Amino acid sequence: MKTVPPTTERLISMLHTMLLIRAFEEKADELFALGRVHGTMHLSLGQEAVATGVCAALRPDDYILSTHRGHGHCLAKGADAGLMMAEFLGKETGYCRGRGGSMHIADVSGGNLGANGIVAGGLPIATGVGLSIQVRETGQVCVAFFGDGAANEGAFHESVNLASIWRLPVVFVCENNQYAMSMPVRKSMRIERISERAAAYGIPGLTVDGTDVLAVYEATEAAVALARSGGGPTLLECATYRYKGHSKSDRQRYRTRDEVEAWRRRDPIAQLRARLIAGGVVTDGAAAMEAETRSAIDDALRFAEESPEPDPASLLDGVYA
Amino acid sequence: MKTVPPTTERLISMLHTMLLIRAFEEKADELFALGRVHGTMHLSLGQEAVATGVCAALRPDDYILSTHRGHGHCLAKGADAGLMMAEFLGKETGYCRGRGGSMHIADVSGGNLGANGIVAGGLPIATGVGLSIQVRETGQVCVAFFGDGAANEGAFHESVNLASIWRLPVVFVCENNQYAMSMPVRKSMRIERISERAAAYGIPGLTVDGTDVLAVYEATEAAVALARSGGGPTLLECATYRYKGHSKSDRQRYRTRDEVEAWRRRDPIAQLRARLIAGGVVTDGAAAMEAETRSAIDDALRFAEESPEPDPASLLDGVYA
Amino acid sequence: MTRQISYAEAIREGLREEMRADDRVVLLGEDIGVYGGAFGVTDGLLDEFGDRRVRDTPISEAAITGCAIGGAITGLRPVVEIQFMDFITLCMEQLVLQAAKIRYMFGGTAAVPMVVRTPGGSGTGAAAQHSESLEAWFAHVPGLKVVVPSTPADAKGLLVSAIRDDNPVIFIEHKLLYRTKGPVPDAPTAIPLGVADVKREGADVTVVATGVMVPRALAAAGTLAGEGISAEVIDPRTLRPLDTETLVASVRKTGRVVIVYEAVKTLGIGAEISARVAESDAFSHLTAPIIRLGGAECPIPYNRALERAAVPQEEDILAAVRRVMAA
Amino acid sequence: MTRQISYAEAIREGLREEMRADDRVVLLGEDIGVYGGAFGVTDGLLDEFGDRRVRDTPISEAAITGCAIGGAITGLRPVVEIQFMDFITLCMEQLVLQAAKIRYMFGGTAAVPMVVRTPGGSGTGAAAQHSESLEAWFAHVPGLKVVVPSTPADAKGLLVSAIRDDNPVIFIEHKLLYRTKGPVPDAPTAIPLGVADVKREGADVTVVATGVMVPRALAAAGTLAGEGISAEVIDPRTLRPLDTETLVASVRKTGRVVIVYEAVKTLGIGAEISARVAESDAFSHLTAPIIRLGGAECPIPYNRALERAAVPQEEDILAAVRRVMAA
Ligand SMILES: Cc1ncc(C[n+]2csc(CCOP(=O)(O)OP(=O)(O)O)c2C)c(N)n1
Ligand SMILES: Cc1ncc(C[n+]2csc(CCOP(=O)(O)OP(=O)(O)O)c2C)c(N)n1
Ligand SMILES: [Mg+2]
Ligand SMILES: [Mg+2]
Repeated sequence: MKTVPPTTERLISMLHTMLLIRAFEEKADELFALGRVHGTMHLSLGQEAVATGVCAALRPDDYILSTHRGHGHCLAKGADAGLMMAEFLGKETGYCRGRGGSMHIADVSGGNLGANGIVAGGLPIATGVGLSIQVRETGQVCVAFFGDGAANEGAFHESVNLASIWRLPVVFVCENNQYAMSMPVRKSMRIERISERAAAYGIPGLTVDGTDVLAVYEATEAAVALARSGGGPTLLECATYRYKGHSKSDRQRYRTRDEVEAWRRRDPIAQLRARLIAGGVVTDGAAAMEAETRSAIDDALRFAEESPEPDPASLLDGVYA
Repeated sequence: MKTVPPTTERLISMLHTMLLIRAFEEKADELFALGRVHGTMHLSLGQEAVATGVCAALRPDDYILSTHRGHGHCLAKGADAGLMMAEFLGKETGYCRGRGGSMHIADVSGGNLGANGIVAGGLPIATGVGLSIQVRETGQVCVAFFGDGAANEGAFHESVNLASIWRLPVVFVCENNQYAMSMPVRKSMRIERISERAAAYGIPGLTVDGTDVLAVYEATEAAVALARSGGGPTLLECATYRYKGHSKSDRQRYRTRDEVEAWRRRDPIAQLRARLIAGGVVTDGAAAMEAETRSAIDDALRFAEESPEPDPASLLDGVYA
Repeated sequence: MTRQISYAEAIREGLREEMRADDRVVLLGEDIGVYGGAFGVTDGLLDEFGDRRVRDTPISEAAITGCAIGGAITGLRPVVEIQFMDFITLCMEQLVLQAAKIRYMFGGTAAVPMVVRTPGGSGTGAAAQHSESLEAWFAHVPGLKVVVPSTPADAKGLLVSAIRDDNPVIFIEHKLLYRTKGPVPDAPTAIPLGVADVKREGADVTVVATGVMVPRALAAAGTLAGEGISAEVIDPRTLRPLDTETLVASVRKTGRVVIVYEAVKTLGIGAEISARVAESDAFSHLTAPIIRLGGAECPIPYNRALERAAVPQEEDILAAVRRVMAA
Repeated sequence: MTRQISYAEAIREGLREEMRADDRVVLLGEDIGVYGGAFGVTDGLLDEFGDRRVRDTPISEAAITGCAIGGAITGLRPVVEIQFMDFITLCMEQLVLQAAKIRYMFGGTAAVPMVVRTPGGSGTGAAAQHSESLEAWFAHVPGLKVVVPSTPADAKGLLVSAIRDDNPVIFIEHKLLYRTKGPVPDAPTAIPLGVADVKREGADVTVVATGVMVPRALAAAGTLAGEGISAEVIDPRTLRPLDTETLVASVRKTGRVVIVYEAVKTLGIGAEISARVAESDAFSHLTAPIIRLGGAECPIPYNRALERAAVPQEEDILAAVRRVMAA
């Protein structure tokens, strides 16, 4: 597949996106620790390069289907951090009027057709988005994010096969962060790489270093070009890692500190930052950019905090169109 | 995989089994045409070599999970034709007391855990039979039959993966008869052979000529040996063809007479018969054997016809244990 | 002007007219193309609309359902055929956790205009895995609409409304009704969802029936008339939303009610109708207990006589009505 | 002798005792091993019984369910954990078309002794796809048994009976009850399935409540006693089979009934209970309409206040009882 190296502007904006995701999730983590969040949440800290590299290769009018670990996808697709934070805190001003929360944030007008509380639940839906693009002939593309654990759901199999036989413009992006909750990927399937499953559907499959945002971007760029040109779906596996527990109740008995440390040494943000510093593209070590993203998240939180709660009288709003 | 050539006795018994299946289903077809059968049925005429070759490689205490097209599997596993015919006609003396009918014939004590009205519905169950064998350490094996269309169900994916990671003693036998009702296999998946899907689970997969009962027998023999020795599952694809329509309502618009004729020229029974005649094993062209199987089916029908209908007062029998 | 056409033809007409009028309408399903559908409902639509809009799918019910959802939230109006209602058990996650909830979870920012057509019911000797009547499951789910037509005219008129509706609609057809004929208007006529239909007026007892039980209830009402019992037969037609007011008004008038449905009696739609009557002001007008006639508490057996015994028949309706009249 | 232990501990004890007593009992589920289960229920069982009997599975709910079925018909007694009840929507085909029907379809020649444990309900901020209350679906299915325990003692005693039962049992736990404590006998005590429990005796009104609504109903009953209203609180505990006689007997005595459940009101278990009362001889003893308090007709929202408003709370029960007393 042909690949186009990203421009310097793109590299800078990708660093910015990754910093913004990290700032958002560190704040979310902090709010949770303070007991200010109802329910649970799933953080993608450590996986920023996947959401960022993939979405950087998309057009604004392209679609994504996200997962329960979707904050990064949402921000990378261009969502407003304030509306996200408001949803995270269940406010009326949030993307879903506080009805969805962390696990269901959707920015439909921005092309994010929603996080999903159901593992692999977005994959069948992605085939329909692809069908719609194909029938309406709009030249858009749909990216379906899912995890390594999702690759063992029947929905994965049925969806990739359907997209393959109809050559739907869908890119299946597997974020292999090595675990499905406590289940190590090596115990949940007897293959080396999840991308090997592409052969079962007669579509291209490849695995890239999901901590290297450029590798993710270039692989996505090629897969998107193929999909847009009518070449059908690609299964793109991004090898990555989640720094935090699966969710808040996780004692992480299933992995070692050393393993976590080893992956942290390959931090996606540090990698791109180093590269840009080496290339003389950023001078202050992107300190200004990092400060800017943190204050953007502070503003987002302020907006969310000052926003009203939904009116209980509106409980039944939006059940039906 | 090592293979053991079948003995002459086994070859003769396989011919007998195939003739018995054909006689049973031709009689079933005839009864249906006469309007003597309630509901629908699915005939495996043309596919006799798969059921026969596979079951010939099994021990009496091994298990099979059958499909909606299961008459052949049932007879090949050693079921009584009379009890089958009685079930086919909904009689109290049938294998399922007339509650199941053609689509649900089960001979549990004989190791046939049932035909299944749900495409791929038996595959998840097969993993549990494998688990039970593994936990109880009985050295049995479970064969799960399914069709080409079933290979696109999520249940196929989840089940083969589960059997693979736990190395369950299950042999997945795909009867690729080229169509799922009206859907040609080449349109329902973008791969040459369904057995290619084995690689997605890290298990052996192979495709054999499903009209050659010896090829089926030897491949199954090897897969069963692997499963019994703790080597886990195999995906065995048998290329075959159904001579009749999918079910009774089928106008067969999706295929040509020529195609049907071409496959009929490779008739599995004719192939084995020719081989045995050439080898001087059978002299009269197996005419006596054929006559014997036909009269066995006549006896089975007589038994069924003379059997009583279930008593409507027994409607609720067997809902709960 | 009306003509006599079959229930299956009426559904096909509804599909054809909506597809001609709106190219966002696409069909998805197993064997709906060349084969024309397991019950022939979509026969000829592939020829007229082509394989871009009439899609034969692999046997992947969950993906087909999700495919309709994805199409619906991005500009299509998909109509899915699930070959037998039993197989909808494979679509529950996509239908109930996704289709039914997306609009609400997303704060009203998306709509899911799709229809799932599927044939339910017993009586064809298809046995336990091809004879389900699961409409009550869907009527329990906010976000879904559930339609159960009993005549060709209702089938066409309600299908047209279902396709034009911006919400996911489960449209439940009946195998035994496909060949039944009835008058259907020539001109396209949409019948609104959520409105019950009084199929026969009466004064002494209200018989609420759905699906294939409607013709059985009407036949029974005819017989009862001969006995001087005037039965009012009402078909809710839509189970969610359920037109409670029409049902309650009838009970207020008659003081007696018999609810007839094919699904398993326990927690079938009759349970909800009974409960709504019992909590309504019609309660004080009741002169007899509320009687439900539902399917037996067992899977559908294969044997013809057992199969018949498993669901209400005309004679059961007659007996039940005579019982409430005697109370 | 009894001790105070939590609902989660009681379930774990039941599992442990049955696994020690019968090596055919095996556990299957996602993250039930090292992780100890999403709610910690199976914590420690992997250490005691090893990974041959305590199986962490991939995320493949349909296969896990079928795996239990296959094990059950060939000599095991599997207990499956479905991490959240919502995900059981992925198991419907295996549970309803296979597990529930196999014995009947096979003419009684097979048995399917298995249990599916799963936590239902809202109140934890888990939103629409992790807060379902779908017990009514299963209570509609012949061949299944459905258990909904509300106390630690019931949870343990009913689980033990469910594991020993030769039929597929859906065992519905509640997230909000896991940490609640209550007295549980030291000695293994099985509580028979299909028997309702009068949690509090009363004379004026019958309050039928299930799951997490039982403690809310008992709290309300306490408050009502102060107002001179004597409420009898009954927990059916098993929804299929449903102990109709105990419920009807109470209504015969009180003449008033309020049914409280968390699931969506329409076609929730309250519909069936109401209908059974209305068709019983207790009908003639009713002095007020039958009142149901169920969940709102919407998916469970994330926001805390909305989530609370979506299901019955103690104050709603108080209001409903006062209403029927006034009728
Ligand atoms: C159908 C379904 N099964 C189980 C769960 C519970 N659950 C939520 S996330 C998760 C792990 C998913 O693993 P993976 O797909 O690798 O995504 P990750 O969490 O690693 O990002 C599980 C088991 C669920 N939400 N949906
Ligand atoms: C889940 C499910 N979907 C659809 C059907 C209807 N149906 C019965 S058999 C069949 C075709 C199955 O094709 P295949 O698996 O190749 O088996 P074959 O009929 O060719 O033997 C279909 C669509 C069904 N019984 N179950
Ligand atoms: Mg993962
Ligand atoms: Mg086939």
